[in-house]
Amino acid sequence: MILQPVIHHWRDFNRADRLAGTASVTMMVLILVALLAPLLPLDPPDQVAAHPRLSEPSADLVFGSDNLGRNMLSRVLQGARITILLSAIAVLLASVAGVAIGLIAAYSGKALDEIISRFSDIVFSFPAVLMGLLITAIVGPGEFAAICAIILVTLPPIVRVVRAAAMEVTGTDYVTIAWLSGASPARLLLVNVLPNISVPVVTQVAYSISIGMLVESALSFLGLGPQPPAASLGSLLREGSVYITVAPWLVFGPAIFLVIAIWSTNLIGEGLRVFFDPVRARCLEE
Amino acid sequence: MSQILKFIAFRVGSALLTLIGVSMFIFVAIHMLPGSFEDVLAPRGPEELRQQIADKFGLNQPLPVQYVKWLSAVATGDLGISLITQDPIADSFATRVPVTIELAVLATITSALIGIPLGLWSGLAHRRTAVSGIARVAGSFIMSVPDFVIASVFLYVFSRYSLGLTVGQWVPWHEDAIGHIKSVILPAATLSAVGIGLFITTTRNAVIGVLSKDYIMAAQARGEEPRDIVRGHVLRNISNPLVTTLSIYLAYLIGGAIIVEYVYSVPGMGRFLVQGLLNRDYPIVQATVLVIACAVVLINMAADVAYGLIDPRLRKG
Amino acid sequence: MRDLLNVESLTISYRTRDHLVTALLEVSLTLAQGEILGIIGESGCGKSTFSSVIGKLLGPAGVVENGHITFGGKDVLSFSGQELRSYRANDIAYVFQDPMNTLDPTKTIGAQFRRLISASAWRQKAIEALAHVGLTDWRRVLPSYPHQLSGGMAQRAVIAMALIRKPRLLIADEPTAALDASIRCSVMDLLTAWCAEIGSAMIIISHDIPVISNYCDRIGVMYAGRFVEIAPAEDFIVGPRHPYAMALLASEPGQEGEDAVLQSLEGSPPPSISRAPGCAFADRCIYRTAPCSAGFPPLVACGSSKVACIRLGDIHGEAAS
Amino acid sequence: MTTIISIRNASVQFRSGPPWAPRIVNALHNVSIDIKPRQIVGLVGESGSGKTTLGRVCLGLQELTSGTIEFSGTPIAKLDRKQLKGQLAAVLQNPRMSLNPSLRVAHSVAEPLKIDRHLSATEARKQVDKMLERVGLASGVGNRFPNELSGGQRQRVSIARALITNPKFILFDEAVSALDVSVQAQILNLLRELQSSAGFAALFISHDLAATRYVCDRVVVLYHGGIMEECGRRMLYREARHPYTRGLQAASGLIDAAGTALKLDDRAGPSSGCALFRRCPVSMPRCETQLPPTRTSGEGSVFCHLVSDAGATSSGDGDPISHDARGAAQTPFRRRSLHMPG
Repeated sequence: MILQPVIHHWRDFNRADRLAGTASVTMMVLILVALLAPLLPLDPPDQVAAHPRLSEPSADLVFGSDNLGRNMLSRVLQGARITILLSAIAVLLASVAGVAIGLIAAYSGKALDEIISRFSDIVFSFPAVLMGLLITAIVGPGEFAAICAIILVTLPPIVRVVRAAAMEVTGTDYVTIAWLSGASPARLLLVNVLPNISVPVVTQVAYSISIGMLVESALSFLGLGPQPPAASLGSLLREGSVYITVAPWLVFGPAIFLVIAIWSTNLIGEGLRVFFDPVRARCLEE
Repeated sequence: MSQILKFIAFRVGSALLTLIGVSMFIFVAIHMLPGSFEDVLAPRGPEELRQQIADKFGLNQPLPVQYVKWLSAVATGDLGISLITQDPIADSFATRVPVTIELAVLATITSALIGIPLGLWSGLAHRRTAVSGIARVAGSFIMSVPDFVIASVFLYVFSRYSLGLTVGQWVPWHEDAIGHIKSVILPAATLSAVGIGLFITTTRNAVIGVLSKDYIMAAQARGEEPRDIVRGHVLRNISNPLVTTLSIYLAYLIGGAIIVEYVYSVPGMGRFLVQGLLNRDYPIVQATVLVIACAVVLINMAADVAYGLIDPRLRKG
Repeated sequence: MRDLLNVESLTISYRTRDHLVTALLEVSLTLAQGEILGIIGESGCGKSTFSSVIGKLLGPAGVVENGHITFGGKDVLSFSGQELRSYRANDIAYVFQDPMNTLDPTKTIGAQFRRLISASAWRQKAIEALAHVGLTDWRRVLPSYPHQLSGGMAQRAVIAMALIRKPRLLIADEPTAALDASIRCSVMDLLTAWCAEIGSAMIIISHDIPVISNYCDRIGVMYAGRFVEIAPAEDFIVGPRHPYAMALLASEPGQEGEDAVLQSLEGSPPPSISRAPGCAFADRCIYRTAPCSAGFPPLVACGSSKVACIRLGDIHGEAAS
Repeated sequence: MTTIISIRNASVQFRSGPPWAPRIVNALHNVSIDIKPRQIVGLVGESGSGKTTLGRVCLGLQELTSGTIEFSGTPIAKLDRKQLKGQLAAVLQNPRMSLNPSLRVAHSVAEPLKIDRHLSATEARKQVDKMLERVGLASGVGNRFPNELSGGQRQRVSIARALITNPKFILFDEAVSALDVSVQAQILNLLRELQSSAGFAALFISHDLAATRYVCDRVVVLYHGGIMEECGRRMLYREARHPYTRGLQAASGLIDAAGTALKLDDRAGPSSGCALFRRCPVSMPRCETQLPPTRTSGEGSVFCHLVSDAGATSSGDGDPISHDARGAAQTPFRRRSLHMPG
């Protein structure tokens, strides 16, 4: 019953862009499977010698087994859980911070706005992986470094989007009128501005999650993400690449999962953008 | 004319300000790194030795003084010396920067030449759902595959079935020209793949955006040929989003090609940085990050200037 | 006079995500050579759809469900490719509402003129055309980008571009809406004078009743996708016949006396056009009777006008006969 | 009688352009206006005339470069916004952007009430419902979102929100221009009706002279930041005295355009002298160099050399230029000759 409106909105969304609709369902399934993996009838991801070493994929062993005979499917699901959770937590933190900073930049006077914009320009000047490397160098490899890196990489674009959208909304008549009737800054921002910038923010957050997964897996691939025995999708790819010529499934299993997750998130982001802001383009050939 | 010059001067000044901020950011970050220079060079050395090292690198001076000294040294081209090898870092850059630039240029040309026409074609044919849909799916798919996954696939395919390309080894140009080409193709192709996805998607979206504008309808209403409309109105007006994409992609290539250089053992800037980090060779990290970040700031500045040249409405401060 | 344009029972809809939205319903109209037709109506009544279908410019979502358009004896809706382009280039021309959006922002006015005239003498011709619309300062206008001109100057440049190829029909969709009131008349004067000089017919679409009534030979009133009245301008401004046209004129401020109250028309125009039988205006009409909702009222001749109202005789008494 | 809003010699300058070449634009130049209780003053001008700036000045949204503005006898600059709340309200141009799209209508209307007086939810809702009914909206409208309403309904909601705290002064900035003609008349009539019952003072800004004269007691005509003419509404039902006002009257079809239409000239006005000089159909050489003096009579003030000259010789009823044109019959939307000479 609670799902009724959700399904209703999803139908509209799916009708507008079937690809994005499918992607959202796929992503839902991936998240559920990854989160519920411990409840599924699978070998534990850390059970060594559960199967012969480096077995090829088969009907029982969909992604094969690794060099220690662990079930790759269990490991991929565990890795996916880490990757998805880490980027979700980081992007959540980045969104909260980004919305707050962006709103302050848009609402405050010129000086503070200039400082915030300049600062996000500076942070934005560091390519994502480079920023990740710097962070891991400072705080040491691990989950915390991955989260910090994702936050620093995704924060500047969120701040920019929030600032631009909030500037536009603060210029509207209803904000002027609310100001005129004596509303406090908090009331102005929370009641009149925030609800009306949600569309660009949600779209940007969707993209940020895909960037987050990308950054996390890249760091793990370099061995700077979560440390063994924990293994995210990137770490699995790193381990697998050693055996790439003899057991390519060690790479392909996590790679397929990772690519589908990132792709779905990107499609959802694009779908949201087009859904809320459809353009009617003309056709040149008639 | 003078308006354009002033606009460019304004952009350059603004970039310089950002550069100063970037250098401070790096300086502070490096000083936050765990383990001091003394710990790296003489972990259990006697106190005098540690003192000597501190004096040599000026570590006893207040931070602002150190910062100014570092910056003025950088300004004269002195990037410091490696802690481990004691070689001037500038000398290592002389061999490594050209490698990264070569890859960046190759990848940019390939991906732009493939991605932009495909995106243009798919955007213009947006009503023919099959063509357009395939291009859209392909673009977003390629864009979503991380570079190290592409690299792994290439590694697997090209080492398993020896297809004549060198895998995981870099052959410098002056040693063996043909061998160089063979070793350059895979890293360049990996980097291009990312760019192709990016260019297809942004070009397609930009074209669809421009086609919804009234001036396109006005051009149609004047009976202009579709070819002329594309050449005269569409290309110019999609240039700005393309410049944005190009600048993001170049920034990725200059600084973010780290993983591709790592996977294919390419002796470029990215690998240099990773090695420096693993060895805790902080002067190398500091210099590499500075050079990369400066390059990115300059790329963004060039993009800002290009926006103004393309769209006269943006020629303001 | 020979007919230039002939529109016959035209029905047009737009495709949306899940259904068709009607924009024009069984619209018929003829336009003589050199005639100036004004079309008034409120937003959503279909007047912009009507203007764009004449150039076959409906866009990908537009669907012609029924009807014909003939221009100079040729079937416009069957045009395609080169034939369509040469019709648009040589026979008709458009002036749209907002000059800033219809000019390419990245090209100077001179460059945009140059795309229209291939001849080497383009500059001379452009200067002449600009002079025609009162833009004598071509040294400033030609090298300017659209955003460097005022709205009035940009719209006059657009008019010059539209008329430079001497079209046989000019379609002006809200040509004065983006202009200041004090230059509206001057711009319309220039536009109509130039059209008269080259013998071009004109369709002016506007919600600005003073503009329409000043410059048109004939006036068509649209409501909910149809013409409800088409009348010679002289007759129309003195006494419109259709209840909607009467109410529209009465609610326009400007003609009321010093202490009079404006006759306001209750309700608002229908948000979407319904194909249900009956007069679309019936629910706002003070003359409504039961038969009004029975069938579509056809456009019938009433003096020199054509009016779509079954109660015409009762409303205007013997004047209708 | 005290004035609600009194503006004296107000000037506003804007700096624009890039930082290396600032351009100074005079948005308002030496403007004085009084708005008395229960009076609606119209402000007519075209884009760039400074009318929106003047509106923002009245609401305290724009600071003056020089001059003073007083609200009920106190300079606005010295008033705390907290003290003013509930006394000032505004109905602004675009009905689409004047209501918060994420709030239900009743919520939007109640917002000033909640801030101003701390009423209970039910009490506030009761007042809101009463007010919505008063502006002619059905009771169910309060529970809807703005995007479910038509343009006219949205503007009624805006008016309800402005009236809910029973303010002394309301600004209407192009409040009817985005509406369809038939709906515009409804809103204009509603405005007149509400004004006579609620008794607020108002500034009605519009580019449409015909609509303005219909609802206003007095009308101020602005051109390029300066006042051209200020007169009672009666004057606008005849031929006004200032050439610019008459040009606007002609453009709205209120009077015959022959000899009154403004000229088309894209050059800027002279640096000293009358801003209208290049566009004025009756300009004299003197207009280029000398600022016209103020000529005030019972009918209001006019800033024009011609009127002031005529007034000096025959200080009669002060309508010296158009005496021959005034006799013409008032036919609605008179037609003019289609083709220009030459």
